[in-house]
Amino acid sequence: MIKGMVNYICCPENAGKRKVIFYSILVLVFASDFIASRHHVAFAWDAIPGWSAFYGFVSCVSIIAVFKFLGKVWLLKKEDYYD
Amino acid sequence: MTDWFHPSILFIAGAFLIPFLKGNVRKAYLVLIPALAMIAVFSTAEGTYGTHSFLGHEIIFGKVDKLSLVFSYVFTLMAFIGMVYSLHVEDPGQHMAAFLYVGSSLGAVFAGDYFTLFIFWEIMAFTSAYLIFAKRERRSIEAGFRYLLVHVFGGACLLGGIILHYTDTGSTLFGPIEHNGSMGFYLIMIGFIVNAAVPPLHAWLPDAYPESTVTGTVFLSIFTTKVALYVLARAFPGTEILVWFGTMMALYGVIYATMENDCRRLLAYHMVSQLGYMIAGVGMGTEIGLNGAIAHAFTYIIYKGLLFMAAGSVIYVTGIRKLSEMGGLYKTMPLTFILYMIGGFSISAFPFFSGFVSKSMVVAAASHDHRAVVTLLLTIASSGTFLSTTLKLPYHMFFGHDSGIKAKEPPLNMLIGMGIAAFLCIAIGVFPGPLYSVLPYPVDFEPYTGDHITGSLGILMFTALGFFMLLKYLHPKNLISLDTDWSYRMGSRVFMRIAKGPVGVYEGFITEVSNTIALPVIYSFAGIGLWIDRNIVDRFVNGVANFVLTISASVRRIQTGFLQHYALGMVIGIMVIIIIYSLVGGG
Amino acid sequence: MTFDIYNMVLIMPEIIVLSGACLLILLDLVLDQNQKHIIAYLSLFVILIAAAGTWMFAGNNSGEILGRMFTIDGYSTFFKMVFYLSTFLAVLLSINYIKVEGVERGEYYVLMLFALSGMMIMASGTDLLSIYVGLELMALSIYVLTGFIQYNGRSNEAAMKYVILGAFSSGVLLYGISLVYGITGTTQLSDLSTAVKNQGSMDMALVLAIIFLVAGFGFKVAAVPFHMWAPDVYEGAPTSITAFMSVGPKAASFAAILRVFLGALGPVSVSWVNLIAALSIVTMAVGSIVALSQTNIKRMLAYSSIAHAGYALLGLVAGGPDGIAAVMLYMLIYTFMNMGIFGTIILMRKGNFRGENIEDYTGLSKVNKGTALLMLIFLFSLAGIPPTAGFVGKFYIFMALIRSGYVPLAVIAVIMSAISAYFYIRIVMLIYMKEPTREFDLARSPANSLALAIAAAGTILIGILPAWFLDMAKSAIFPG
Amino acid sequence: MIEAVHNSLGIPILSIVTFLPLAGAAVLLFVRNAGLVRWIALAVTVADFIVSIPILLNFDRTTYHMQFVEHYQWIPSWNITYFMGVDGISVLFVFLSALLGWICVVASWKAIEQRVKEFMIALLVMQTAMIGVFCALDFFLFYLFWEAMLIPMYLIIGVWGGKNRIYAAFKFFLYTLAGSIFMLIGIIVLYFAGGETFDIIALMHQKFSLPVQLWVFLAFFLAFAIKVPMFPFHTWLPDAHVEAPTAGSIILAGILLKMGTYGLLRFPMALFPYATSYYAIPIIVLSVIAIIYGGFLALAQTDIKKLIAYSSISHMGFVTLGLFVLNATGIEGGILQMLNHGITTGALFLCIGVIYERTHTRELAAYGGLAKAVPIYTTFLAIFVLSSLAIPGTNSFIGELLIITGAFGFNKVFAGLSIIGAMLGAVYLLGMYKKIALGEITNPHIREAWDVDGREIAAMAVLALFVFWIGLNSAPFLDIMHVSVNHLIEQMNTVNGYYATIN
Repeated sequence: MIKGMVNYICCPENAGKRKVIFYSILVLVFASDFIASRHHVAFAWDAIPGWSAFYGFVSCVSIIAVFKFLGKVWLLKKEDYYD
Repeated sequence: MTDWFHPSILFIAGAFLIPFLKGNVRKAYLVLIPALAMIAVFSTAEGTYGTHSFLGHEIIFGKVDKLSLVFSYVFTLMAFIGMVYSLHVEDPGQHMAAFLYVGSSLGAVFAGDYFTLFIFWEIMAFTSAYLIFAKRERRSIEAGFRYLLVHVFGGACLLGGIILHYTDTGSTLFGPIEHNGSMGFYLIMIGFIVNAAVPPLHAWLPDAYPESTVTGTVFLSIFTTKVALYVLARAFPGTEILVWFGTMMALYGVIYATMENDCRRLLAYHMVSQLGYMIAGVGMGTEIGLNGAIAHAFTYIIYKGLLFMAAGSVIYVTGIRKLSEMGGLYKTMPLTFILYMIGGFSISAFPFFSGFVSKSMVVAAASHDHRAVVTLLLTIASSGTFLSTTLKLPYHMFFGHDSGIKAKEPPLNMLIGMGIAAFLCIAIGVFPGPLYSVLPYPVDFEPYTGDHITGSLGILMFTALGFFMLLKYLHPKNLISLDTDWSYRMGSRVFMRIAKGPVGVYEGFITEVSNTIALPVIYSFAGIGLWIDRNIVDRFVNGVANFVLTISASVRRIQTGFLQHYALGMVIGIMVIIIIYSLVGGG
Repeated sequence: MTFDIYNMVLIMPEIIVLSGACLLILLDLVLDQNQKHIIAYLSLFVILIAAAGTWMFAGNNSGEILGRMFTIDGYSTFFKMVFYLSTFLAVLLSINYIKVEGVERGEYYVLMLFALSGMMIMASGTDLLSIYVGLELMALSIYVLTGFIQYNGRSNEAAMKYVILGAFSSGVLLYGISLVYGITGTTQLSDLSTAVKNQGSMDMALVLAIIFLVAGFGFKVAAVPFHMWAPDVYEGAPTSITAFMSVGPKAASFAAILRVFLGALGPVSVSWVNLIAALSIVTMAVGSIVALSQTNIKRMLAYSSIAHAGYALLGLVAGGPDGIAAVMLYMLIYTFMNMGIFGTIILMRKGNFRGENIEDYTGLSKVNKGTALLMLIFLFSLAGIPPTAGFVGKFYIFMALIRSGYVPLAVIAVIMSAISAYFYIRIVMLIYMKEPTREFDLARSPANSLALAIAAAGTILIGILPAWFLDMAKSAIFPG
Repeated sequence: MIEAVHNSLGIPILSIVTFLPLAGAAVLLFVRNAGLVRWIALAVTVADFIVSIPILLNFDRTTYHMQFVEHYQWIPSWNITYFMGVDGISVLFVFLSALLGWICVVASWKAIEQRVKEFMIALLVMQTAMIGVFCALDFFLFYLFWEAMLIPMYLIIGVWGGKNRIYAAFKFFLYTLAGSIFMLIGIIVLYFAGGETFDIIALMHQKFSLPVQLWVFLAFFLAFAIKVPMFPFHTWLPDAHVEAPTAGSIILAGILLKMGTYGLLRFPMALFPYATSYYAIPIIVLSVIAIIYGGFLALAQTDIKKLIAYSSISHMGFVTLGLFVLNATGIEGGILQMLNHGITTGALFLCIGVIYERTHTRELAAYGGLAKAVPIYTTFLAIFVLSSLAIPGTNSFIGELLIITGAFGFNKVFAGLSIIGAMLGAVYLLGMYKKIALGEITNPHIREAWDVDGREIAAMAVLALFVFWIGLNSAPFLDIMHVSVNHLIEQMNTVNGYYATIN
């Protein structure tokens, strides 16, 4: 039964549905951040609605950028490097 | 030891029974012992037990307080799960090593003085090394050997530190060390953070753990580093530098993790990253910080175990460890997939998963003391965690391009082991109360507030957005990443090359000295020493001997065999004597 | 001077030996060639009788008799025992050996007895002249014995050298004696000591006399620089005689030296002790060092005996009761171990194989465990490694030295003994650690085995339980 | 003049344990069959071991006085007596010698094919001399045993050794002799300085004048330092070790080296406390040099035996370091470490000998993958290697810990340096183990090597037992020496106080 479920969710045909669901979740989260009660604010940006969404996106992109860069210029090597 | 029973005894003594048991009896035994241990620790009251006097010092086997109890709970728990997961393994050696490893970790956790701690500390190092050797492949033996050397080094530092500390303070009791900038302070800290895998001393971890056996890795991922965290929390709470170590680790780990191709190496780097949170929490030293660190350790052990188990079972089934060669497994291994994802959501702190209730505590701790930078960096790290563990790895493992590998679900015991862990992940995530209640300090922290949830969801979901947008850049390549283990790996390599011959020593030394450490230097020293032995000490002694012999040969020639010479000799002798006497006046 | 029959009884041992010798000459005329060994056994018998006699009078001190030229005291008794022992062993070793050498003639043993009597007179003499007579009697017979293998060039050459140099040294000695007489008007030792006491120490003539005495006696004990005859003579002489002269005459000369220097010249010891010290150092040094490069074992042992003479001289330097007793004990021990080692060398001499090269012993232990073990014992004893007698001897010498405060001398001595250890254990190495290169065919004979047994027993026994011998020596010292 | 010394057993047990092997050797003289010789030798040594156990059991830990004393006249006119007795320090080594005795026989069971009889005789004579050295309380007696050891050891190395054996034998003999002759002079000087007695106990209560102290100390030190061997007198050791047969190496490492340190402790330190503190610093410097130097050299070795030999130099450096920091912790650590090194290194040489019988090579390069071929053997090897690098739970850990602690009490710098030595130990020992035991089998000999047989297992198991026993519960062993060590220290302090007053 789990198997069936997983397959249902993951099979390529439902790619479209998945997209829809995904984006709607994004919107939902973004929106809810406006109404969520800030019961305490440690830093200025905590007050900005949607800050987390923005910051999350930025950090994701920046991480990818950083590791791509480092990997290219320095860190990534063929796997027989040590022997 | 009247009113408590040291769980280590169960494991350490129990280990030696294993080789004599076979089949199902052994299986039953393997899960029975951890179960008993769990009962033992859960029924233990706080206090100090098992005090002995040894070499005039007091040694304490059982320093039981909230801090040590939390760790003992989760250790025994995971020992149980791990044992279930590895029931199918037929190699008694591994089980013994695992038992000894668990036992010594518990011993270290309950140790009330430095000597006891050190002893268990070293046993851990060697038993865990065995789990790596147990793979019995050249790679794993090399890696295990590097692992061992690093830990022996750490142990030596620790011992030196302990002795210095003892000579400074006259006490071997294990407790917070006041930072008086003494040598002992730093040596002990180095000894600890080697095991806590703090960069640049962390490389042994991603180097060695992936080389262990599927089941071995699970155990390895649990104990060594967490014991290190425990001792840090005990000895160095509120040490500012740890905050920055921790934060750096958190980022360092994720960046490498995102780069990785070997799935277990990827998870190993995540250990570094997650440990970063905890160490940062310990470094802050505030009640919430320590609580957070420990809570995170608790949840972390479980979900990291789960992740390793899941990834391990994939490797176990397919025999493949590289993401670049996997893909499309969700069809054949849906259960494993689900279980992995539970672990993944936990580690990336989705609400209602265990990671959420602990990680947010650490971040909150940071914001409580208004550490803006730390907070931001840790947030980036958590986004990276989600990116690599929960998105990248499963995507390429279970989806991505279908590699068409014929796979099936792993054996039942593995699934059960993972199931228990997964259940706990969710349970703790939904009902954090019990966890909070066992923490050392009272908790006035409520994870499930609106802004927490929306905040973390925002981070996570938009990370996901970024991931899917940049997906085409994230195809795993069949590459490995350099890390600080490079230095000693190359070092040993250079050492091997130099060992070829004296000539090799020289030019190898000249060419490679820049990028090598200790060994070649030592080796050339040794050569010098040998030279001194042979050419100075020996040559001196032999020289004296030869000198005497040459004298002998030359004096011998006086014996001409001619009578008159002899007579002459006698006469001269008498003459000389007379002359001398007449000079010194007979006195 | 009154003639007293009791004195005749006292000197009975000497008389027995001499008359025994004379009788044996006559007996030799009636015996035919294949019965010569009878003379050997008879001479052994004579020695035993004399020993019994000496033993009878042991302990009672005659004082100076026969015109104060002669005395029977514990000291002489002890040394006579050493002489009996060495002669006895030498005869045992000779019986088979001279047969092998093909010189089995009666007078051989007779001459040994004469030499013995000469030594006895030296030990008992209390007058420079009586000592000199004894010394010449001993020396002359040994000259003959050295050249006893008349067809052998080396033997004759050795005898020649020995005779001429010996004559020369006797001349020196005699000259010294006459100087002494000229200065003090006496040659009687106790008078002499009183005389030199009044003389005061530093009179150049007296010093000159002492130097000549030292040279004369030094020759007999082969002290450097009067040692040069020793290697050639030791090598040339029949091995049994080499063995004999390396212990008996040496002991006799030391007996005389101690009496003369510590007894008579004791009061003026300042004038000679440094000289003896210097001599002993060079003697030890030359002996130990030159021995290193020898290839012929008899030559090597010659140098080794030179070195041992050096150690014994140290006892003379130390002086005092301990010094005397140390030398006495040393001579006894040296007799055992040196006789032993020569006994094993004689075993090698068979047919026309000489077996005098050190290399000839290579791998002996593979073939003859027993003989190898004996050599091991004797060599380590000569090197002075406990638990053998050689160690006890050296130990006592060092004790005496340090008691009289000559620590630096003792240090030099131990260094030399360490050097000398090398060439002894080198032979052990050849015997035990190399593969044999040739067949071993040892000239075993009951007599020889008996001699070796006695020597080994003595070497081990004194090494482990020296107390009895030590007390003998201590109780036997003359009032010096 | 002898303080109240007692013998809790009626029988002269020390003489028995000392001379039983000698009697055995005498018996062997008349045995022809090699196999029989082996069994007799084994029986004798085991019997000796068994006899030595009651000594340990009946030892009274509450007193520093000599025990099981035997005291007879020997050479009255030199005031020399046959004086045997053990205190908390020497009793351990009597036991150790008796233990290693039969292990040596086992080790040479197959290794010695030719001249078995002579070998066993030499071995037994050796054991008598060694035990005698530890029991002797009269200097003459002591020196007798001390020097008598040279003869059998010279033969053991020179006759049954490797291809360069003769050079090694000479080197061993002459080095050791050169040292001990000066000690002989020192002994005699003491005899006169201390009122004409060789009685060690009596001499310990003498107060010697400064020049005597300083000079005689040097004489003794030279003798013992060569035996230990301390840098720079150590070069005879590698040669001797490499060339000697297994049993020889075990004796050398297990007991002979201990005699050096035992001598240092029993004579110079107890007799000349002033000179001891006077020379302490230079000696400690030498020790630290030895620790690090030996470690470095061990790293450079490609021959397993040489490697262990150099490691012994390093470990003995620890011992001398512990002794000369002159505090109870250090000295007790030093003594315990002597015992440990005897057991562990003896065991390591046993292991090497065992595998050498199979593979006929000692080159590290020729090894690899033993763990696959001979698992039991490899397990034992692992145990002893770990013990040798002082892993907690093994005997050496306690010893080195005490030593380093004592050293820190004395001077941080030296202590720190010695820790470096300990780390070096980890590198070369683990490296050796890795090369030998792990990896792939390269050498055909190893593939067809048979695992350890019963006798060898027995020997190794006993040693392993002690490794863990001392490692996990060293209290009994420390208790034995405790009182004696304290007595030694207060003796030193009182005497030093005395000199402080007169200076």
